[in-house]
Amino acid sequence: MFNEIDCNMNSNLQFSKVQFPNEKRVATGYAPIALEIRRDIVKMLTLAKSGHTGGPMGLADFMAVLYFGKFMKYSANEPQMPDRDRFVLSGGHLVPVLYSCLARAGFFEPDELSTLRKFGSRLQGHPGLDTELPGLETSSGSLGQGISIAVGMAMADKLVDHNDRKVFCLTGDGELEEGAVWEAAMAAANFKLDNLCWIVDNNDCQIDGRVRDVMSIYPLAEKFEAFGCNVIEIDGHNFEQIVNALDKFEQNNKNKSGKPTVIILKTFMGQGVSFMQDKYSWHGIPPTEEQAEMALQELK
Amino acid sequence: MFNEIDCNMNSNLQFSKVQFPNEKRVATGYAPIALEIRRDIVKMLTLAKSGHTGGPMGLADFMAVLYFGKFMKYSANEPQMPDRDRFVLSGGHLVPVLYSCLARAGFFEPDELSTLRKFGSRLQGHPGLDTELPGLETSSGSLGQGISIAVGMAMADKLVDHNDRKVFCLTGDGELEEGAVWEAAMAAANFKLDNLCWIVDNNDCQIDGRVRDVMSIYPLAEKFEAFGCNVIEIDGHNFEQIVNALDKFEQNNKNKSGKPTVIILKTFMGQGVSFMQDKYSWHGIPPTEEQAEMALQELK
Amino acid sequence: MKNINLQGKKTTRHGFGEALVELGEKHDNVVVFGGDITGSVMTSFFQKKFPERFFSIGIAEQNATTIATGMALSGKIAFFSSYSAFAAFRNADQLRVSVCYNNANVKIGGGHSGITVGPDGATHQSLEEVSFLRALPNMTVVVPCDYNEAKKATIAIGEMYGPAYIRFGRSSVPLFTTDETPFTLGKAEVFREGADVAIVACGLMVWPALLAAEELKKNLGIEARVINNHTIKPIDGETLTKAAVECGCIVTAEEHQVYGGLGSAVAEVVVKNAPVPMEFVGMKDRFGTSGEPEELLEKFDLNWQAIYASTLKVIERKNNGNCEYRPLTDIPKYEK
Amino acid sequence: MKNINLQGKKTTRHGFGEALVELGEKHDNVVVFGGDITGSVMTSFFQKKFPERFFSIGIAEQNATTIATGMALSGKIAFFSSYSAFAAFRNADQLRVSVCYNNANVKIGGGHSGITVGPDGATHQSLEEVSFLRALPNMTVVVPCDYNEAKKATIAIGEMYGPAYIRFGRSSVPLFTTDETPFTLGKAEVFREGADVAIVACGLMVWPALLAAEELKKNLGIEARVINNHTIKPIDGETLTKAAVECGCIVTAEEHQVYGGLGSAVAEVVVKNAPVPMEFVGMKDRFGTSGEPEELLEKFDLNWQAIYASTLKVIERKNNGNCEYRPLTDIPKYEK
Ligand SMILES: Cc1ncc(C[n+]2csc(CCOP(=O)(O)OP(=O)(O)O)c2C)c(N)n1
Ligand SMILES: Cc1ncc(C[n+]2csc(CCOP(=O)(O)OP(=O)(O)O)c2C)c(N)n1
Ligand SMILES: [Mg+2]
Ligand SMILES: [Mg+2]
Repeated sequence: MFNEIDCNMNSNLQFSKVQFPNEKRVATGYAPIALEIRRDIVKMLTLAKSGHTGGPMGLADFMAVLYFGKFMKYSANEPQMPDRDRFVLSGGHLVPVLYSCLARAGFFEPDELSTLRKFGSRLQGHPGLDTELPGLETSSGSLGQGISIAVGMAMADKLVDHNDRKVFCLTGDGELEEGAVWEAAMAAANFKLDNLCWIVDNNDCQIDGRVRDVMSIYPLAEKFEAFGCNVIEIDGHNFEQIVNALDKFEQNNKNKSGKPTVIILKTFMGQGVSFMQDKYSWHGIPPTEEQAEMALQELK
Repeated sequence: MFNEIDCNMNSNLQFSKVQFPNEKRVATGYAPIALEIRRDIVKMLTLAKSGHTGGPMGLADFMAVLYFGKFMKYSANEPQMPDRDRFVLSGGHLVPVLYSCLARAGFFEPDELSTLRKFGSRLQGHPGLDTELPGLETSSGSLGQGISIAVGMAMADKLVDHNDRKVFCLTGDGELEEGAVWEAAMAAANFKLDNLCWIVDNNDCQIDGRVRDVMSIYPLAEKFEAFGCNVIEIDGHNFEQIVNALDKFEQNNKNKSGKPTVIILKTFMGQGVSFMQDKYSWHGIPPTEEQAEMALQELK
Repeated sequence: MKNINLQGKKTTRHGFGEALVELGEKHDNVVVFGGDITGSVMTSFFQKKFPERFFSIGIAEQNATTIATGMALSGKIAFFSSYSAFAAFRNADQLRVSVCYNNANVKIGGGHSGITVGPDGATHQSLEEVSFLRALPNMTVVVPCDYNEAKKATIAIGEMYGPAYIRFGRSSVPLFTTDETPFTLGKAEVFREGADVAIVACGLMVWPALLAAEELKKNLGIEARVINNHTIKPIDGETLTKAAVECGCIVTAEEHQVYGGLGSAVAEVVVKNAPVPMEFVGMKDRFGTSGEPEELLEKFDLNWQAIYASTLKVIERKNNGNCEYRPLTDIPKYEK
Repeated sequence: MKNINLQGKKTTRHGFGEALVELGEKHDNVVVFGGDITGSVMTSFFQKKFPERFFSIGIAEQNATTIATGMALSGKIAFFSSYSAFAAFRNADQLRVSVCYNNANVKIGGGHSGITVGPDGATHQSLEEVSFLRALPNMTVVVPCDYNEAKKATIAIGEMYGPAYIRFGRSSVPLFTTDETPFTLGKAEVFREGADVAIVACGLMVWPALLAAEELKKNLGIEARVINNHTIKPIDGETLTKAAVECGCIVTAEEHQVYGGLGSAVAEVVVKNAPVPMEFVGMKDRFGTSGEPEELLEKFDLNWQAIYASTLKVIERKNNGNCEYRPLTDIPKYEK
């Protein structure tokens, strides 16, 4: 059990107990949820002393809408609910933001977030299905694989089981340098997977620098369009735009548009904390305790 | 030596001795050369009793211009000539058309074409550099790798050795389903490889059927454009269009356009023989002796 | 040899293709993915029968493997098949992370495997894949010996839970097992009793192993135990240890590199349990080349004669215990 | 132990990164390709010094490997480095066909290898790649034991012709060899003399092998020969055969699955030349998990204590010759 794991808890880094079960969704508005997620990320990473801070911070706003809006059907009480929608995290290193959402949605207690990356934890550095963490749909961590898993799930739903389930999948932008991603795009379009919503975290950062410098993926919308996808480009920190984009996906899906939806989220790495914002150096490091304190000051 | 290989030579399937060394290039016009190449392919495959007939037949016209026009610098007398241009065959199964060109260009005696796919032959079923066949630049056979090798060569020329060599690379169209190919495209554009000429054999055929049915790659020009390439679409059986396209590539290269050139060749699989034309069933089978006779009747 | 008689020749891929149809009939959650060579690997049989459960992914082995994973995570039994050179290399990372780490119910059919794919040449002659597949946790690896066994093995991996790889070939090979021949995943079968030497073989090398045993008996009165080791992972340590103890020496035979395949798996068991001299019949750390299957098997010493010679060598070592260093790849390289 | 003293700790990746710079200074045809983690694998040193010979390919291991091949076919010595989980899996097909079949002068640096990558977890803990790399014809595989050896090994593979793989790690490990310690590719080095048991180790398991040997001596008077087997392919059959004959039993130790890696390569040599009992210290056919390096090494029995226990087991087997079947993976699975 996780409470046997030595978590070296500093009182500042304790996790709030607040959860946002189904009935509370939306009602609270997204901002406080996104804030809670960002606070979780800072605390988790600080306690873990290793891992990826910047990407998850940039995704808090989108994930708040996805997990706590009306768009994704799931049940924290019945994680394997047969008609649930599914979320596949293709960029496995971004998983802290997912763990926070799962905890806040009631899949497990927020306290467990303190075990991130520790021996024996269900919160692996990159998600592992072998931990049987409730709410987790697949392992990932080798970039460019999760999106094909999502394509396979969407095909199962649409072409074999003929149900109404939806599949959401998140990839990074550096991740789009992997050729496998374009195989997935080609297949998604050819199989007319209008039940697939592919979100690209376009923070223009990867480990070695700006995506445009390391190996440019631009122009991006044009690529996805040429590969047969429906592209929506939005500000990934604007709740209204996020809601509208997910609404459009729902329309595409309901109308059987025959095209997968790609939402290009313009985000900033490290969004929410001034000294992290838009800094690719924050891709793969945790905050120190002092940095955490400063960050949590800003995140109020 | 190849003449110890049992080639089971049928008199109809003997190879002419004609070669087209440097000084004879162009002078003869391309049609007789393309015809000779097609005759070679039919004979080689018939003798080999296995292998790929359709793709190579469709490429005879283009390869006649590439190897026997003014576009590619090479010397059959000095295959390793340091300032030669290079041809990389990414779709290794298409190699019969290359073997014919090499023989007709004087890299080896046309008689050796009779050894295709036989034990001990330098003419492997898929090209193998270990045979030390003169004129061959790399092994290939696993689809989607040669184009990255070509990118590497073009980078060596342009970015390290700073010379004027050009690299030509041929991929199939089914081959474009491999994600690795799009990694190559992305890199070719980012490194501004205007010394790279990528030819796509767009016969819309692959093993299981039409490319548009097996896993559609269309729209194609749009994809390459979105990946930052200069695209030229032409009729792959029209010598004038081929010459013009290669001229355009030369211009792009000379003007340092900063973009790789992609020539999409619209071809027919099996072109030149009525009963093979545009039939994907000819992708991977050899003609019987009777079919060879019929084919050679047409190829006159 | 009880129940083991030559009944002609047939391809193992036929067994694979037919078994998929049987599986499809029995289990409505079987789905199959094609990689553009569906006729060659005979997934086309399934496609014809169950078009709504067959999906053409094109030439994209990575994607086919990971899409299959997504299907498996949706409750399907997902088969992907292509040439083993590509169905177990191009997708190696996908097999490791998505399939095996997820312990997903994905089955890979590796066709046109080994040197006997013939004239296509080295690029297509997959002789290495068993090495890494058996290193992957959760993976089951089966190399059936003939048409009938390929059929049984395909059904067996379809009906077990978890990742599995089955290897089969292009050319016709002797058919010598029957519906009655026992087959259990993970259980090596003694096809011929004997206690002078054990020949442990898999795939198309089982038949030449039996031939070599007959010749040894006829010419020299040597009784060779012949073990059909179809499942390379999990390896049947009990049967192999018993063979080592009772026979005192072992020859392995496989259509795969001598490094990392069946021979290597058997060596691991042997030194751990009952160290005895071994000889390895397999590809000697080199790439193949174009040629006819029979011709290549002969040139690369993958036939009964090579097994026969190796048994004599290993028996002599058992008797004399000589301990000089002889590399695995000591058979002279062939001349072109 | 002559010349072998602990001089603190340092990472092997440091040795790799620094050696690349040395190679770049000596040979103007050395080029290096980055896969977006150039700081981690320390190709950034080379990039800084020789920006015109460094190329960032992004997150595209297939492309980096094949571009390196094109460079190699243009006369360059082409290094590509990334995490070994991706630099030797995502590109497996490219390594087989483009690099090895071409016998191209391409070098792969596999960083952050093994369980000691730590908290990143199983996906990043590459424990399988040696299995297939050593099955590839023309490939050289080196697993250096410390910073100094990583440096020497990198220079050695840079200066030999042909495909090579070097494996190194993320965390600091004991530094105990010096400039004087002999290093030759393909030659296993005896780091400690002894004839009661041979411990054959590679990578970060060489140091615990030496510790185990000291403990054996101190507690029980057992003299263990410790062999640093840095080159796994080509394997040094002579040194290993000599060890088998003279010591009569062997323990292998590696930060890799027990199937297919160093242990397997040694077992192949042993049964072929001088069959003796062996025990395998390595990852027991399972995926890793998040945790601190030291913690994981302990939990998965990859430390001197595990080596010590295995030597006692193997010596007992040498003396008693018991031959019951014990699977390679008999150490109980850990409890979460
Ligand atoms: C196949 C593969 N190659 C390399 C890595 C190492 N890696 C982890 S995250 C990352 C950068 C990803 O960039 P991006 O997708 O933009 O994510 P961000 O940096 O924005 O979080 C890399 C190279 C990996 N996990 N998988
Ligand atoms: C990686 C890989 N996967 C599969 C194959 C098997 N294969 C050989 S040719 C071919 C079809 C190629 O189609 P295309 O590129 O259009 O060539 P064409 O049929 O037009 O000659 C396939 C699937 C291969 N050689 N390499
Ligand atoms: Mg990014
Ligand atoms: Mg085609």
